[in-house]
Amino acid sequence: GCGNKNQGAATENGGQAAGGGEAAKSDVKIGMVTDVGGVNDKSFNQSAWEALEAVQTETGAEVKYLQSKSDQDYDPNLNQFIKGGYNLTWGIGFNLANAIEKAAKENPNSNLAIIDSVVDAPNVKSVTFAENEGSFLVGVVAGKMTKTNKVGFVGGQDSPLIKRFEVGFAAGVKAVNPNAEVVVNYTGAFDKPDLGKAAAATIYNSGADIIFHAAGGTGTGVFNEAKSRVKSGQQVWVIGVDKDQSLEFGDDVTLTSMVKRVDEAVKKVSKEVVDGTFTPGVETLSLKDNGVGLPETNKNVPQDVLDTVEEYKQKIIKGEITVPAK
Amino acid sequence: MDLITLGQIINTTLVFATALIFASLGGIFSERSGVTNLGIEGLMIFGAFAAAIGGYYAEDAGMGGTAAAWVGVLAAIVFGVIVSLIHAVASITFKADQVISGIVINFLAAGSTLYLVKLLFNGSGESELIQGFNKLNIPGLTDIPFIGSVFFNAYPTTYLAIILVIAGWYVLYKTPFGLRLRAVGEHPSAADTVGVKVNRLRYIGVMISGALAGLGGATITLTTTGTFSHNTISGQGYIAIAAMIFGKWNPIGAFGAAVFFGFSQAIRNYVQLFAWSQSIPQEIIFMLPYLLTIIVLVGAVGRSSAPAALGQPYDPGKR
Amino acid sequence: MDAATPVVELKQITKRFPGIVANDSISLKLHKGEIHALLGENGAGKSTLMNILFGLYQPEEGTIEVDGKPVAIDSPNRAIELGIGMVHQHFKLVQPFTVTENIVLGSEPRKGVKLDYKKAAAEVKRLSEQYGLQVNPDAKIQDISVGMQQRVEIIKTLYRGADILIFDEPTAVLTPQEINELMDIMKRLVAEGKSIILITHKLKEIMHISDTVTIIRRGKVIDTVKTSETTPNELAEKMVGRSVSFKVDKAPAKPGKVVLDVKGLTSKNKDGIAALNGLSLQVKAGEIVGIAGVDGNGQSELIEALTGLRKVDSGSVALLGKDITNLSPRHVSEAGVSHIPEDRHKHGLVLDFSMSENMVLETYYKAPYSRNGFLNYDAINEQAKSLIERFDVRTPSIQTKARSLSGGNQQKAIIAREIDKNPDLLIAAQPTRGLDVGAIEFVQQQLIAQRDQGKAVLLISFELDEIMNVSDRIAVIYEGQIVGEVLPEETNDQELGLMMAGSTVKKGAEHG
Amino acid sequence: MANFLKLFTKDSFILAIVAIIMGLVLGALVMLLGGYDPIEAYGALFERVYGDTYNFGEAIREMTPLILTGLAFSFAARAGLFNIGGEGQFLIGMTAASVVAIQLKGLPAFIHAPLAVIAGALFGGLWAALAGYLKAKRGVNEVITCIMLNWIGLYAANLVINRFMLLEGQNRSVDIQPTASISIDWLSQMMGNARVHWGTLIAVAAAVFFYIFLWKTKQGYELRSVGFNQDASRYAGMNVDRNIVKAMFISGTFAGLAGAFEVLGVFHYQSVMASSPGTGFDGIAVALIGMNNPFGVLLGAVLFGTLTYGSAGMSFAADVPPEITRIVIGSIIFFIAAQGIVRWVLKPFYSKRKKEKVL
Ligand SMILES: Nc1ncnc2c1ncn2[C@@H]1O[C@H](COP(=O)(O)OP(=O)(O)OP(=O)(O)O)[C@@H](O)[C@H]1O
Ligand SMILES: Nc1ncnc2c1ncn2[C@@H]1O[C@H](COP(=O)(O)OP(=O)(O)OP(=O)(O)O)[C@@H](O)[C@H]1O
Ligand SMILES: [Mg+2]
Ligand SMILES: [Mg+2]
Repeated sequence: GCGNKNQGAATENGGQAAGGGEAAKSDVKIGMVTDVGGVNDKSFNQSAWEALEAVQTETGAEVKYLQSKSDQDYDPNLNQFIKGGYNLTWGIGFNLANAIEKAAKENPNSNLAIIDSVVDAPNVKSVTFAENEGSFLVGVVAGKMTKTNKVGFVGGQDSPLIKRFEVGFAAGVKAVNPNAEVVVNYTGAFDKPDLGKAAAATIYNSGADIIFHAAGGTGTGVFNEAKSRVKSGQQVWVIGVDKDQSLEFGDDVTLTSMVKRVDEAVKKVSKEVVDGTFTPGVETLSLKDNGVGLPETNKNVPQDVLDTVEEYKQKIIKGEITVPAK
Repeated sequence: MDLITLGQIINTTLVFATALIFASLGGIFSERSGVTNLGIEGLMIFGAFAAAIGGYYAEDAGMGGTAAAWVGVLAAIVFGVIVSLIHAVASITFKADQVISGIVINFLAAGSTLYLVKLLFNGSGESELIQGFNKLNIPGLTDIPFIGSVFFNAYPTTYLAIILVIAGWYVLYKTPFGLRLRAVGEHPSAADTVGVKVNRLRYIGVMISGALAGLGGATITLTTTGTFSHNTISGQGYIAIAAMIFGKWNPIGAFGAAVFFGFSQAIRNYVQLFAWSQSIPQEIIFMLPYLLTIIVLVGAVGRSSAPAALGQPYDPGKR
Repeated sequence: MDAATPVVELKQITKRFPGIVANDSISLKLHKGEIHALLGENGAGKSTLMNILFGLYQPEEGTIEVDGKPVAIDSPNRAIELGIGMVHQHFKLVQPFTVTENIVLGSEPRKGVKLDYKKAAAEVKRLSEQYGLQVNPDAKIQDISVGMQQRVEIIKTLYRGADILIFDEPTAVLTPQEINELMDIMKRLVAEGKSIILITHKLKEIMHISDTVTIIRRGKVIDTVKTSETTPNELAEKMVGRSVSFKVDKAPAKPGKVVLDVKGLTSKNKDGIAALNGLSLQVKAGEIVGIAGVDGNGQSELIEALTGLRKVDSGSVALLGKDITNLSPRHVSEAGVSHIPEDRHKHGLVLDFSMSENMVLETYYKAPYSRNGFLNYDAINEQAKSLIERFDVRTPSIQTKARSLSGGNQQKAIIAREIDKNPDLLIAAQPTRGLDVGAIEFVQQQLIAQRDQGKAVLLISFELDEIMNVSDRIAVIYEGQIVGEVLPEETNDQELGLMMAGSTVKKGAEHG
Repeated sequence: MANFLKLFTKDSFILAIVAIIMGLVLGALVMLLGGYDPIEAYGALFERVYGDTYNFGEAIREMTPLILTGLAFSFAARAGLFNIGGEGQFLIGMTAASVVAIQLKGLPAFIHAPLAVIAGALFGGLWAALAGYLKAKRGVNEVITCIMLNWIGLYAANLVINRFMLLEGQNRSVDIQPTASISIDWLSQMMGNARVHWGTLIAVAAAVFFYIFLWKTKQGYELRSVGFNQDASRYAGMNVDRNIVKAMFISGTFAGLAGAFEVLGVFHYQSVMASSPGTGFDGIAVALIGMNNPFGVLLGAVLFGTLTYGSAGMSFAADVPPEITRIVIGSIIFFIAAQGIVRWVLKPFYSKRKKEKVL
């Protein structure tokens, strides 16, 4: 269908809450600066933006985003919101940490928030996730369900954040299947599906049947490789990341996903601003807070495996198991 | 490295190389006619875009996955040809600097495809996922040990690419059209004085390059990403140009070079399967394909032989 | 059509280029079986007129009739249809293609969609035998001699069924042997009923082969005469507008000390074949030594080795007793060697530089043109002005790009630059190629003047006349060696020709 | 200067202006087709760039590397070389500057900062010279080597950061020593914390250097000569190979500076990058707009910088996708390159005015 330009950057006539409904009017303005991924990255930028749109529908707050074309854009983009009198400005992704820190110092009276990184400033809310814990759980699924005793991990850029996914996943696999082998492949990029595809092909070729990816858009290539193999009769799976990726890539290849509730976090903090209860500081969302974990429905995972997952989940929450993070 | 792994690497290689094969073959047709084409990247972007859109609307209209993918291929070819005409008009008719007008294509591609995607998909910077192609087994052939799994379990585009390389070589070197095209790229006024229409052939060369580069872009959408976004094509066009030069403007050579690039990419992934690779910095492994290329180039003897009139607009009156 | 109707008649052709009337109401008749020579100074408009006849340019005024019927020749294709073929001054051959491919290009025999190469090669062979034009159909153009390339050009026109052949300065790049062969070929062509228009600057050739001569000066026809009723002197006078002396005036040489001393020079080509094969040669102060030889016997390699452009494998080059073997071109130049290169466009000038920049191409880095690393444009312009004046280089201004000058003037500029360096040794390679008699006279006088000032001059030329007239001593080069030395007054074309073909070896007295 | 003015003939200047107008008009048409208001959009674009000091400062920050990568491309082009490797040279220059700025400690600012700048220039130059060397000595086409070196440069930069200078738990290097900063703090404060730095001045100086070097020095004469005709240059005694390497080196120096300034003046640290930032490629566009003339490059960078920096304002205030500016830039380059088209458009005007003069 052909376009309605207003969907891209939400509405600018703040009063009219999109989506109709009996939303309360609010004159709060919330801005969001994406990293280079943009709001259609099928990953955290998208989750965050969808959350903000939901906030708009529910509260009538005006929301808007600016996509960064490069690292240099973070500063002016944040400033566009700050100087425009926005009540809260989100920086989505750890890449924005330094820009948020700089902006926070220069504008002590503005509220800022960041996902996936900790910025130490009195006017910044930092939201991070215990990705290692969630990844542990999908590792349990993989360890239980692999038929070849070999599973794979495809990472984007090799960074401490992505390492948390890898390490947690490997720990989960080993916990339930000590004999299973985990092969790891970093593609070096979050936006190169072709590299993801080649990495997946190599891993599947080496005998693995399940791949967990934490590679953003690069993961699209992983799904595509799996799909083409499934079509030609091979039984392989992909474990998605950030969102329930079965919704996008279908149930024939998506085993489950390591969901990171960026949307919940964004919603929660944004609403705090609308309600006037915003408190700066660091918040780490873990299994306990339902900040990470499996999606609600998992068609492809048998109940007994889900039960094991639940078992481990409780152990982690109780602190009986500490999931490594690096 | 055992035989099976080698076979698998070759298989992966071919998947990787397919788009490069198309695009570098396209480059050859343009440059053999004497028109530099740095717009390959942009033409690939347009092709990838058209394939995503074409495939999407075909699926929307109820076509099955593969049929819709072929619609995407067709759309990419048509789009590639249309866009290549911008380059042709500027550089052939208006005698603009060919390098510049190629780069213009890249700029227009980067801007307008994303702009259109946003218009068509409600502001989203990425098109909707489509089915694309699946790997094809050729009954009988696929069962041949080793060879079968290496060469006869591939995407239709890969088969098409190999066919086109052979066809391209045949056309260039065995047909009157090829002779004329190459003559126009080497010595346009010689061609002109024997009644060969220089500019018309150059138009054809550029349009073929548009079609093939578009096809290369479509390959990536239809076999790798399933969608189009700003980074669906990111540098493959330039690699294809490198492959063309590396292959000395010859279809077979460019095919070899494209496969080489694909191979070094495959190696880069393959290496990571081994535990010892953990002790090598990742970045070194990432560099591998590019380093290998330079090393091979330096080792390769002989200067590369570009068409003699490459880059020069044809002006019959010039002394 | 009666016999008196010309096969081609040009009527009142006028063609203008920005700032110049290249053809000013030119009329010309070509009869069947005739060789019609076109004569004129550089830039007189000969090529322009022929390009019009061949459909490359459109005239502003005038008409063309072929076999008595007016025709509009709007493209080479049309010209070819009308049976007109042209052998251009600069060959229109695709270097990496084979002889056959070049010949059939544009009208290829086919088998289905395929080019029928076998049939094409057979046709080439047939034509080459019919007209006695020896070529190897499968050789690549880049691998064959210039003379051979020209035969390919001729076969190209014959293949297209041309009855009217235009030759634009066909002999400028040929060796004497090749010229003789070409003359025979032309005679044969005329005997077969073809008609020929021949452009050449060489009056000897015109006298030898043409039936009629049309003389053009500054775009206008001066006269059309029967060859049998004129003399070279008359022709030259009509062409230049003054009398030209053909005997090069020069006093006997007074050779002094040895300036250039080459001993046992050996240098291999890429493919390992010795291009120079133990070549030895001396040139003394105050003499002009001419190198005679068939193209491809090491002339170019010798020049390159002398000027530092090529590394030699063994042997030595000494200048005034100082060893300059394998020095860089810059150092050779600084040691006192000047070089007028064979190819003025490719090697002699930077065509996109202004004339003034070109005049200091080898001296820009020296004072006063350059001080502390900075160019001194005042000094450069000064120098350019003075050279242009002294050597009568016709250019609109010193800021004009070299590209826009005529060949003759480009050559004069190079000669000016090289002579002004005041070298001990002046190497002149084909210095008069493509120039008109007036310009040739000028260039040759300059060489002699250098000699008279006590410089050593090494002249490499395929023009036997030039070698005979200008040199004080002639060295014959054959297969990378000097195979003999003779004095011009003691030899003749026949003897030289034999030596150049390598059949007789006659050593000069002063040589070992 | 007379010479330089001649480089900018009145005719080519008019053509460039008309090309720019035509590009903007074409962009407006595309906006209309998409249902946007071009007047509002362009208004927002220029408002963003020239509306307040902060954004103006940031726009200048955006233009600075473009000037330098534009000069890099142009310089090589003047010597007949196609330096498509600005991207890699930019990154290597950046990395070298980072190493010096981070690892050397205890130096006074007036030594440390210049040292870091020089390191950036030097390594950018060497990276490019590598391509030049391979061309001169081995005949390897510089286009391929440059493309490959872009990728290698990216990973080499990441390698250095990851191995030696990583900020624990982050995807970037530790901060540079304050002594290596080239930010202009007082001006930055005056401009609402816009990241202005001395590199801008150096970039302008580089354009002047470019002009003087190429047209006023003997080495520049050699480079131009080699650029036009290698054979004749060799015959005239110039060392062609050395000039190729030299031209690439100087060209890379410009790109290296651009990278160095990003670290020393803008970010004060270096990120680990997943893909190269594109400044080198944008520089090619800038060079083309500027017709490979150093002062044209300055103007080209201003135009390019204005359009790209302003595009965010356009999408913010008028909801126009920022990609439109790429279309505009592409069209401007197109019209500048295909002057025939512009002339053709202008023909009615020209022939009316100049009818007698032309004929
Ligand atoms: N394409 C062109 N554009 C502008 N001027 C031209 C062009 N071609 C030729 N001229 C000019 O027209 C005049 C005639 O040139 P032409 O080539 O016909 O001379 P020519 O008699 O063949 O000389 P030569 O003996 O040197 O070959 C010269 O002044 C030349 O500079
Ligand atoms: N071995 C050589 N072979 C060829 N050319 C050479 C050689 N050495 C120097 N040249 C050339 O000679 C010229 C003068 O070189 P020289 O080093 O003496 O002066 P220069 O101009 O000051 O050089 P630079 O600026 O590099 O110091 C330069 O154009 C150089 O390219
Ligand atoms: Mg002529
Ligand atoms: Mg020096």
